[in-house]
Amino acid sequence: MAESAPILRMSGIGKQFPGVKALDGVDFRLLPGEVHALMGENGAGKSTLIKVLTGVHPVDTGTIELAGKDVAFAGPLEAQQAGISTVYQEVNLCTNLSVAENVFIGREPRRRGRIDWKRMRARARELLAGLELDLEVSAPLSRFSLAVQQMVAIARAIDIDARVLILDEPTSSLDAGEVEQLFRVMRRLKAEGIAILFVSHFLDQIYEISDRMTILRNGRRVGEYLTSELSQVALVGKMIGQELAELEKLHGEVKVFDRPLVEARGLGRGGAVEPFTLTIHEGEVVGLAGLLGSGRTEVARLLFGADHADAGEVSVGGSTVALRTPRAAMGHKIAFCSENRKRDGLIPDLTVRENIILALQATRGWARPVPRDQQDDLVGGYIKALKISPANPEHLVRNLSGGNQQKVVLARWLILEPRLLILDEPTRGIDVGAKAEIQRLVAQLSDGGMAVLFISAELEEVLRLSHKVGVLRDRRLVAELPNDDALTTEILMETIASGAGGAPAGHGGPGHRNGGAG
Amino acid sequence: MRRLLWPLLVLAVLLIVNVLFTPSFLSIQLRDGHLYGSLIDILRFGAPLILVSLGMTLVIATGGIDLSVGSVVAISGALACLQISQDASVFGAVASALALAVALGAWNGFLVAGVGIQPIIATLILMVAGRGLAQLITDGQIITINNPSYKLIGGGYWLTVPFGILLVLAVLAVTAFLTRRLALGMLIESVGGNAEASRLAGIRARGIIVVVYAFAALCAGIAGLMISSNVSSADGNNAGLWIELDAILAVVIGGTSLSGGRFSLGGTVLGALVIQTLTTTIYSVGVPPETTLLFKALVVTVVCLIQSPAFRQKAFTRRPRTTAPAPRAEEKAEVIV
Amino acid sequence: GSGGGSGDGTITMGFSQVGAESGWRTANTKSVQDSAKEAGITLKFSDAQQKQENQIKAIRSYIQQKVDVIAFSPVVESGWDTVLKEAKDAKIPVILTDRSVDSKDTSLYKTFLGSDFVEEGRKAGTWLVEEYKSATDPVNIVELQGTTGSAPANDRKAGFAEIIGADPKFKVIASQTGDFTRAKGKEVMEAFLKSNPDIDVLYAHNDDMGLGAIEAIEGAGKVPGKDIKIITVDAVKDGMQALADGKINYIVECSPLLGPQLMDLAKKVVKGESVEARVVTEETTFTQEQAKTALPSRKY
Amino acid sequence: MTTLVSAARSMPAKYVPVLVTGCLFVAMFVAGGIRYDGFASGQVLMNVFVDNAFLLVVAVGMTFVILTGGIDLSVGSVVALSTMISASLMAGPGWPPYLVIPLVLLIGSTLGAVMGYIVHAFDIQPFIVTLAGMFLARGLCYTIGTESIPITDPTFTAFAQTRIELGADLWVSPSVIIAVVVVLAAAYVLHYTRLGRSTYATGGSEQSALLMGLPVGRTKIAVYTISGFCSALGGVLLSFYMLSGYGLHAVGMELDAIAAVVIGGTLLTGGSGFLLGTVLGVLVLGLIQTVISFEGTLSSWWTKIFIGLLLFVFILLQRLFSARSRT
Ligand SMILES: Nc1ncnc2c1ncn2[C@@H]1O[C@H](COP(=O)(O)OP(=O)(O)OP(=O)(O)O)[C@@H](O)[C@H]1O
Ligand SMILES: Nc1ncnc2c1ncn2[C@@H]1O[C@H](COP(=O)(O)OP(=O)(O)OP(=O)(O)O)[C@@H](O)[C@H]1O
Ligand SMILES: [Mg+2]
Ligand SMILES: [Mg+2]
Repeated sequence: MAESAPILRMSGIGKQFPGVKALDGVDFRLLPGEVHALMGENGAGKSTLIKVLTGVHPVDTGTIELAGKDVAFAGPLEAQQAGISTVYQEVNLCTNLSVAENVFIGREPRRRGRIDWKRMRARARELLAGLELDLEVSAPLSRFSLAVQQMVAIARAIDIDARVLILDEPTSSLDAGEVEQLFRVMRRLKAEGIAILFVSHFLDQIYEISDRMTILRNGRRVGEYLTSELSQVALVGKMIGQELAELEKLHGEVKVFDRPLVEARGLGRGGAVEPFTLTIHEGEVVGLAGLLGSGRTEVARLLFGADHADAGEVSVGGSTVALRTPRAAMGHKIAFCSENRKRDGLIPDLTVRENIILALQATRGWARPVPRDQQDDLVGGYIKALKISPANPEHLVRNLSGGNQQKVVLARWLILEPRLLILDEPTRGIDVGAKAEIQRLVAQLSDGGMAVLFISAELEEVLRLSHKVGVLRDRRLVAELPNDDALTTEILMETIASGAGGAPAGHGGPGHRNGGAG
Repeated sequence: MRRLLWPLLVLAVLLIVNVLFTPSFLSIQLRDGHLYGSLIDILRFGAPLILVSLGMTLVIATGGIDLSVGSVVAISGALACLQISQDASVFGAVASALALAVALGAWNGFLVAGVGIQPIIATLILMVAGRGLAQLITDGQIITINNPSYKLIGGGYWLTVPFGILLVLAVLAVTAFLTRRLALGMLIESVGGNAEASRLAGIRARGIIVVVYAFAALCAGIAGLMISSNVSSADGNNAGLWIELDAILAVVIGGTSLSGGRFSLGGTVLGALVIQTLTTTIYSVGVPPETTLLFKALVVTVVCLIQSPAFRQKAFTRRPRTTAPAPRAEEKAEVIV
Repeated sequence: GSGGGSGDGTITMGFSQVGAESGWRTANTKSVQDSAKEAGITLKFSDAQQKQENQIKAIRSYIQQKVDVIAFSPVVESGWDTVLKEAKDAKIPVILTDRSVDSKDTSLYKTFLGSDFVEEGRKAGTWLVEEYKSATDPVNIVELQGTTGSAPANDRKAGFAEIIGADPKFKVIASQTGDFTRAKGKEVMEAFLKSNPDIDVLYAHNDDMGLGAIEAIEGAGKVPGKDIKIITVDAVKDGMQALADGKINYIVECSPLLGPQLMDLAKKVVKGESVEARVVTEETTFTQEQAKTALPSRKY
Repeated sequence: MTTLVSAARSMPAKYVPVLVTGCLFVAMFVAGGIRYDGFASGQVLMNVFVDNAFLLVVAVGMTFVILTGGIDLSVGSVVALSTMISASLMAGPGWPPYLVIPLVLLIGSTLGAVMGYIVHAFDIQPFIVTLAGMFLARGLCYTIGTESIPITDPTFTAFAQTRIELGADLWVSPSVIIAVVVVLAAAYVLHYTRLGRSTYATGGSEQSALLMGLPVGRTKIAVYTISGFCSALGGVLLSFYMLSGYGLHAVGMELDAIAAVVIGGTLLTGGSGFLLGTVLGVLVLGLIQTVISFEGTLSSWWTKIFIGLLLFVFILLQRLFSARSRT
């Protein structure tokens, strides 16, 4: 690839937050027509670099040049006007507005000064169809799952006529198909000469799409490399500053599960998920696979009492129980780590310590506080185990990097030592090192007798961890496959695509949308 | 506690202004075995406001607001005075007034947490109807009583210190214990910070909300007893009029956000003291009644500006800033597929 | 059946009260209600809660309900022309109580029955001038005003100032609003006592603020009525008691018992008889001795 | 090809609260008609408009502010200030109305813009900023004068006493027409302009709106300016209604306006609600007042208790019905 003049050049960028030096003399350049990956562990400073570039935070030191001119944006609006379109890490959309508006707000098509709603909806539908997404575009965005929201944010960003496109972990909850759609669009934009900055913790994705990468460690630049010239092992080594041990095989010996812990019989909720029957045994890890919006999250929420089931029943340890509230489920030692940490997980203004002990405290009630030294022990232990950084329990959670926030939410539930732990996309935005750590932890806990319901868009992860995989399609549990040596991601994909006896998915006509839903 | 620095500064400035006008302002004497002086007055008259603000702090921390505290002040004072005027025992009168206050607060909490009505409207109902209730109790008259032991609550002294101040200290201590020593505070902040996440973390938000509104009403009830005892009479219409506004202001000056989440009891006490000192300053400096409000506007503006980090930064540091030669990105005519 | 009472002989009156902000006002309301019952007049009562717009709405609704006569105590003097014209067009006579309106067109209402607040202020001033006739030292006065902007506060202040202004020895050294309440009266007086060491006279725009101030004065170790002379307005029972006890020195009466006079006027007006354009309530003043005799028969 | 998440076909779900409020309003009117003679007439309904035109205008401004998640406590005082400025300028120097009214509107908008600027630039809570604004405006009233000032300007009085006949023996005041125009204009702005949409977006999530590149600061300043303008216009309408300027006018009107907006189904946290709801909210408050005056025998305290009760029953039914129809 011919080196042309960089469209964007950042030099000597420094950014100090109270108590944390997030960026320290970072140089970065972006060439037109390339996909440039920004790599680094959780908290390395990737998002901060992006925010400093687009004027969300002012820079402390250093200069930014766009197309050869010095710039300093006062905010995303200015950056956008200068031709930088950004998808920030947490999905930052207005969920109270409709899908169409989220795509177009600020640039609505207008006719004689007034917003042309009809055209806006039509264009939104068209644009989303380009990503193979068929949504009711006038419905409020809050009705859709996080993955869909992520796609809408991407649709918005790529529709803005930009010279630079920044995507900060856009794929963290997308399944393989969606990722493929995104890559298709990225390749086309790249061909049009647009410079793309891409952040992801999925190394395979990086190697598939990126031309070049810049690696950050602890706020410093490690170096800039051509993707083709850096092996995965070398990359990881540069990111974490040491060699990563080979992922050992989890679940050594084959286990026999004969003690059912949680049994769902005909459990379902109209419009969300069709009645399903599922048994989870003690010590068993059950994976749930399915496409975006297939109903995995809904299954988890029903089992936790976060939503009311309107059909079926659940028994825990043999006796039928009513899971009317999360609190009731927690009474039966069921825990649920939700996929949307921003909406359903974090209390942003509380500290790391408080966020971690929150669920434990809730089970004890307000009158019996967890003694302070016990808190410090527990929290300190998990900060170390999950490598939460900065390793300060009194840090406000809102100031943590995305991946570290995810670890905090995880720690909250691990601390409870539940009998059934439901993990919905628990490794969202978590770096390779920590991901292995979490997987090991899950395996260890299940060996100790804890049951786990594991939901992930990453099929490899599901396969690595689970003893049994449930496959959902169109909000229906279509198959339950034992995870023996014969089960591969290919088989899984096939099941997802065709369903057990279902017709293969056609192209998204309106009829398809409601397929399966009651 | 750096957050409290700025309200403290404002308080100090107000006190200095007073000293300039009344040199003896800071002096505290022992007169008839009572502490006597302007500072004591500020604490004594500020006591009801501090109490109401403490309750309000917790309500606001859950993301709510309680407009009905003023009415509860009137109701509790009215009920207590009515019973005392009918020769009931002081203890019985106080107990029943506070019980009624708690019940009214629980009612508010029920409307908010149980029925799901927005707090401002839920408590507006009691704000309006409660005034009527208070006047119903007093039959629209001012009930005057003459009872030395009731007088103690708001107008009396104990060990040379005004009893009201001691009462405030006691309530403050209990509140601080419940919220900071026990886990109530964290759970409240969690509910106010992110209600859905709290629910999913297993917190019984409803119970907490009802408790918090009941507590706010209890504080208002005690404040009502204090106010009526201080003047030995119950005035259903005027007691506690607009105190909810002052209380909310005190909470906000104290650094608690109206959108819920983190709260600071110390800040609230400080905020209430700032407001009361301001009132006293207006009286003793001799601000004419027509300009009182202008003066208040000025002080409130200064307080909120000086508390704002953005303002301090803009006012005290000037950093040149280059802006982008921003070519306006045109809208795309075509939709890319 | 509410409206159109003139046919069957009973009179329906729509009465719009300002509010229930004080004991005085409540006594006023009660007097109107009781006398209406006695006089056999059907009373439609509404409380405006201190808001002129509510009064206008109420009057409009009385017109709608076709009452025989409308009476109301205006919250403010100005701004009644429109609605009064509507009443006139509907041929419903209007009686003002307690306060007048400043409309140029006097045909809009039949009569005005009420006290003269300026006169009350003057009466207070006159007593003070008489009391300190022989004094040569300056007389330091503090004033507790009513609610800022309210008519009684404005007028009682003006009338008082008019009389004492004639003699430079009278000095109002502090004047502040006490919102007509005891609690505020006490609070403000405490501050006055701290910042002004020698106060000779307190003039309070109503009894309640005076009663609050008395507590403050006692708390400061002074003797109300002796160390500091106190003048108030209203003459409610508690005030009269304090007057009789020697804690207040002089009270200017402002009688809320307008009911009987109002009903008489209403009957006349409905019959079409002519009435005086201005009817002043019978009011007096009380010294400490007079209070002792008047107290047992005091109704409110 | 991907499985798609469908939105259920319950599109009008967001309109349910407004619909329920409307139905309850009608029910209340019918109940009043059954209970009181002369209640079920068109003019009674028209009078609700006539008597609340100014509140309607003020509540429209408040709706904008609340939709962004803010609050404006200064509206009542700005209304009073507007009446005071109009009255004093026409009474004293004898300014003509066509100069006075634009000036008043300008002052109101400026006050609003300044408050909006402070809220935005210094990141201070709207409650405290607008509370200071409330003190300021009320204080300015008293500095102009503590007495009420009559308005005698012939144009003004003529306008105030004009009746617009609607036929069938119904009439409204010109203020009602102005209020309706304001409502329609505001509805247009909210629904069909970028300003309106960023108002909703800012209320939905200020941080997201900012990151989406919306002019959050400008929007916030704009809504407070609109609210200031509406309060000033409300003040002008109140001057028509009262024909006087007075520092104690419109005490507590901010609460009425907020209540109207919230009763109309707008969330105080911002981002959700409709102007039609606000209109209904104002009408409900007005109708409660009318019911009270028709009841006619309530003592002062029972009046308050009764208002509280009516409000309670209304809100409760509103909650119950909209909750039920949502599931
Ligand atoms: N607003 C803030 N205030 C204080 N510290 C912050 C703030 N934002 C980020 N940080 C800190 O800056 C560091 C870099 O964070 P950043 O979000 O850039 O990490 P990241 O590389 O994007 O990580 P991740 O992969 O987890 O998203 C972290 O230590 C974080 O705690
Ligand atoms: N009735 C409905 N109408 C529209 N959208 C709905 C409805 N019910 C659920 N949804 C949305 O679709 C999602 C259902 O998919 P769910 O999240 O359960 O699947 P998932 O397999 O976890 O998908 P994802 O990977 O997108 O999280 C819900 O989270 C919700 O946002
Ligand atoms: Mg990041
Ligand atoms: Mg999901």
